[in-house]
Amino acid sequence: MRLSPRWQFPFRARWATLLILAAVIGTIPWFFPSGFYFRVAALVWVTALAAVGLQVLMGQAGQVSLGHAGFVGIGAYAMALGPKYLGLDVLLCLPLGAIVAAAVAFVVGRPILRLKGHYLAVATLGFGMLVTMVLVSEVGITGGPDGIRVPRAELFGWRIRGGETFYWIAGVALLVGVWIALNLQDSPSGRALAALHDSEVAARTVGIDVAAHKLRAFVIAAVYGAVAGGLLALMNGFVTPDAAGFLASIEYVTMVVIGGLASVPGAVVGAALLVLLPQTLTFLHEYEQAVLGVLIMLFMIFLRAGIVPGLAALLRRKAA
Amino acid sequence: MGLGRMLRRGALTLGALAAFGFAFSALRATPALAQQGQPIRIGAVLSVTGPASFLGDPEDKTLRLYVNRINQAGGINGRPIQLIVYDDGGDANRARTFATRLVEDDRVVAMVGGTTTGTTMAMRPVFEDARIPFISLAGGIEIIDPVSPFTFKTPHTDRMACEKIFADIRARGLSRVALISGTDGFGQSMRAQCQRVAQAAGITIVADEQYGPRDSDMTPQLTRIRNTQGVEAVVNPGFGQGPAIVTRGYAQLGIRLPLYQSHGVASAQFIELATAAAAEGVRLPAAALLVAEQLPQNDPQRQVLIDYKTAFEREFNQPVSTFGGHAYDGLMILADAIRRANSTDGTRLRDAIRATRGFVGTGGVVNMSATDHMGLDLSAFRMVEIRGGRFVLIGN
Amino acid sequence: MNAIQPRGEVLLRAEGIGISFGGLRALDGVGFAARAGEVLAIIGPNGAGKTTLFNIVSGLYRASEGRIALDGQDVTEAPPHRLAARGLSRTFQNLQVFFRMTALENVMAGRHLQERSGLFADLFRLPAARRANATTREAAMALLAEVGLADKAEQPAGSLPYGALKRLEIARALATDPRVLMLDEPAAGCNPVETEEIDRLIAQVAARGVAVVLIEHDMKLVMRISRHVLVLNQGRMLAEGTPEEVRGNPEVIAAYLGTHGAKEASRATARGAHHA
Amino acid sequence: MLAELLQFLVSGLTVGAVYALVALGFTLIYNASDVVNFAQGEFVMLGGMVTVFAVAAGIALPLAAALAILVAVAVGLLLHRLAIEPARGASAVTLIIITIGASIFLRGVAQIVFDKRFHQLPAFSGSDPILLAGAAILPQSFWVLGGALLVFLGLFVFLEKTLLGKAVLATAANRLAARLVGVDTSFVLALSFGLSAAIGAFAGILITPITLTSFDVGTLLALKGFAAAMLGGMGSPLGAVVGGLLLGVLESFAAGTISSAYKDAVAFIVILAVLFAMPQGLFGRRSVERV
Repeated sequence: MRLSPRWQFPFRARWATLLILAAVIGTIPWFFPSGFYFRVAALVWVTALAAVGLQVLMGQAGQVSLGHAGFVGIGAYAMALGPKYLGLDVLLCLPLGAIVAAAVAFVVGRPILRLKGHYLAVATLGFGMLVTMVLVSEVGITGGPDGIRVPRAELFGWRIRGGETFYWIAGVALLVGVWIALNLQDSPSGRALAALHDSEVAARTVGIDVAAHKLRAFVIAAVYGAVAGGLLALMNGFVTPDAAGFLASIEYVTMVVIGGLASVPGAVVGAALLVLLPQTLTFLHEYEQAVLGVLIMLFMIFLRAGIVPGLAALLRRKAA
Repeated sequence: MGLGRMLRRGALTLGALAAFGFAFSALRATPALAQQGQPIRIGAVLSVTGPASFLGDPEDKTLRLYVNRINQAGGINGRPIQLIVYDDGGDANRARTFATRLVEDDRVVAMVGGTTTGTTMAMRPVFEDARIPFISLAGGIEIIDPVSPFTFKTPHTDRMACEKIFADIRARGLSRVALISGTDGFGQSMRAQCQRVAQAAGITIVADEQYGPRDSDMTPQLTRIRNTQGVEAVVNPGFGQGPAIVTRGYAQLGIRLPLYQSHGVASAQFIELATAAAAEGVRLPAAALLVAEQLPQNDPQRQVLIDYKTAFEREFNQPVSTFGGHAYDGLMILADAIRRANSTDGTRLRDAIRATRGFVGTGGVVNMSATDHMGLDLSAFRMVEIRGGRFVLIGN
Repeated sequence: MNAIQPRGEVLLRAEGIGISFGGLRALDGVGFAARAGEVLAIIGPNGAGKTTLFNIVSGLYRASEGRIALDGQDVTEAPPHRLAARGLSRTFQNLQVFFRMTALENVMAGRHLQERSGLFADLFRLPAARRANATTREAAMALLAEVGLADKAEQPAGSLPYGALKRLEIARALATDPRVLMLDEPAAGCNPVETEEIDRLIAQVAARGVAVVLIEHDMKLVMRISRHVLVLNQGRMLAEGTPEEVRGNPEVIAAYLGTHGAKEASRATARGAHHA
Repeated sequence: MLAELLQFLVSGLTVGAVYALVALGFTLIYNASDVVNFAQGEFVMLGGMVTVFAVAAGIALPLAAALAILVAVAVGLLLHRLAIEPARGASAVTLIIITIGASIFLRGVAQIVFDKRFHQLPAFSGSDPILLAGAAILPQSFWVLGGALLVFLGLFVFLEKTLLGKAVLATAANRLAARLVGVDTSFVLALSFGLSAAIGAFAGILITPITLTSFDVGTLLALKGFAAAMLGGMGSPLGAVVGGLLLGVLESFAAGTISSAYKDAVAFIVILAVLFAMPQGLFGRRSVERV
């Protein structure tokens, strides 16, 4: 197996990334011809937030998850169920969903993370399916496959609605999420994750509690997923079990890998690509799926390490 | 750690995000034109692919076919229709995005679509906020009950299907029913409605089994039902290939109790998939489309149904389903309303749709009002039985 | 080596270690004691069980018999990261470098136990995390300098030559501030100049009071720096003693000559003799 | 009671045989390349759909089936040649995403070339159930079970008794070593793609008379086959077979005795329990970490 070097973020490059991301979030609305673009862009930021969480788990800690959408679903349904059954304010349910997801990840992660590679993949897949199954089958509580309404949020009497508002909320959330993921990458905990990613044996012999650190990464990823799911639910005013489904999980994995497993901004680029492609390919009508499949294959064949590290390598070669 | 390296990294990230920006500008491809005699833009978000493609595909085909026909006949009030169809793949989140696109970017005057109850409910707030009429093609009763000002639907509700089936079971002097439902939206929604109306209809539900929409064998569930004491009839809420496999399994196990399917299988294709032998004697409530030729000559729906059926089958060389019929009804109700309102203003169009009276569609005769955004009653449902590989209308 | 030099306290003691793999007796009744400030060499032909012994002592495998004490406390069941926290560190025969990281980051990862910043501080880049980064970087640079890799600090580990990786692993092991350092063939595949450097490095570390346990095939190196030698053959202890005692042991010579290690052994003995 | 259990067992074994065949396809490709081929389910789809359309075009069933297998093999080989081979040397996860892309692509093409409707095939030898100790069994179930058995035996003979098969096994055991002793590992990989496609298509043909088919049947089968392969132990052909059958039987018994809504959950919980006890699956190679 060929190893790609870890995408490092020394101090200045880290801030450069954040600055560029902030600049993009801050300026592209000037070019939006209609409110729809706010919606799509907000969707990109929210999806990217979930993908960044998965990057922490898969890219930094090297642990596969085919059940990431399960946590997105937990976060999303918290927004619907909290107000309905606990009478909570919907905004309060955003942190609540994150806490529930973290707790679930903590409990589930302990046994699951003892597995490795494909076995871990199938275990996380099973977890995701369990979440979906509960959401689908408990019709009386969750509304079943047809989904459930999420109340609109109010902040000091101001109703949070409209594509533009959510664009800014999602954009800021993503910025904070990327900032945290970059912080982690360049920190003692992040180095421990990178270490166990490369060699668990060596990591253990330098004193890294591998099981505990994997669990931390799993919980962090779950919180990212749940917050993204909560925002998504708030944006849509509605949730269905699709949000937690297997296909959604596969999509998150594809985003992270296509953008570049080793790179935090890669997850953002991957998410942008997979959210925007279906929107740009609509003119192809029935050929859309086939073209999407071909594009995914081409990206992976020509930029094996992912878009961001792959282009970085190309630039480096040009420069040299 | 040189400055050069940092700049390279920066340039790279910038490049990636610029590509992202380009993708955005590519979205602007649809120009917003506003000229004399301009086309009337009608949107549709359908589940053409994905788990509900069984419903979405004929809806898509029907809309395209009839928009062409209307345009060839000179359009509505001299203006052609421009149909914009997006495929949500059955995903509510994607449907919501496309709905926003129709409203904000394509500036449609109305929407006919929403294949499943889930996608419909996810899209409804978009059209309500924009005050644009939205005619859904999904069955769930919550779409129109309670009524939202701009949301309509053409299919019968699943509650009506349950009531129709239960009435037929009672008419046979039976009352103890086993449910076997798909875990898809259609199956779960109808299962819940059946449970809700059972008591009022004098029905006791004694078994409640489920199967995944993609499952390939339902004999374990059916074995369980067979072994449940006192079951007198079996009802199968579901759509797609699931009910066909249930019907086959039913025959395989030699269960002799009456089997009821739902309106979710109302297509000749169901008989083909379930095989005529296994489907013999199966009853289901369905729109009259399935038995068009058997309707009496004086039935108001007869001509409409035969015309639609002939047109669809000639064009696509596959049997009609009532789902395509829902799309036909939605499009025609809308066209009629635009004609009457002579306007594409959302509120006036909504009022015109609400004023629909005596519209003869494939689903029945539609009489809308401010409190009824569907306009169908139980008489629009016909009870049919499969005999000798054909749907046969049985006396109501 | 001065025979009358007072001996250091026993830091690591293994007694009666035994393990089987699928019916094959890989180790049987093996024991040793590593003392502060001394180098203990474990030698033996290929397949003698040296690396297995290392894996058991460092907690990667669980022995079926025997006891291990670190600093007088029983650690037989302790997992590797606990052992590391108690001051035991090791390197690997087949490199276990963190290949995706730079050389510097490899050593920084080795400072894990010395870093005092919580997950929360790490996520939000609180002052504690920033301080930890700075001190770790400083300490890691010093260690890289010590093994002669300061100029390679920013290079990805994957691009370093074999000899450099060997030294990088030693630097990483040292980063944990070990009291017992276990080196599995540190000089394998290294050229004479590099071997010399490693030789010097080991002596330096031992001089600080660290107990060094060494598996090595290079007899010249073994004879030169070890205070005590343990010879394993087919999972059993064949001989034990000072380098001189072991070298003269006829059983050892027979074992070496009689097995795959024959060539190496004769070469080593010849070289050793020449050196002495 | 006995009749009931027998009914569940046969139902489970029939479905399980298909999972086993899909899992076997996974195993072959995995052994040759470490790639989990998520397009494996699409081979099953191709087998069923091509046969259906060929039969509808008036071709006799055996010929149509042969044609379907040929088409699937061609697609499998093309997939290897055009998508896997150009990315040789890329990491396993990159290759897996390529197969996910391939699966989306194949489904997208299938819905254009064929259509989006469900299709059926007549059962090979009638659909009158055979009564066995009170259980009603479809004759097609015997076709599926017999066909699966045939594949397992054929594969066993191929792997154990032929030189080519031994090359495949050698590649699975140690790719580098196999290359050193002169095995053309790239050819072995192409072979395993072709063989997997053939097995998948064969499964698709056998099962279509029972389960029906459509352009998107592959996704769920791939998922179940993957779970079955993991349960049995990735890389072990015997494990794939046992894992598949076990998964099918588990689902069937769970649906018949515990809860039909949560039957997949029950199956997954059992898989998880097995993996916690045996992290390499039932027949996976138990490796001691070598350091």
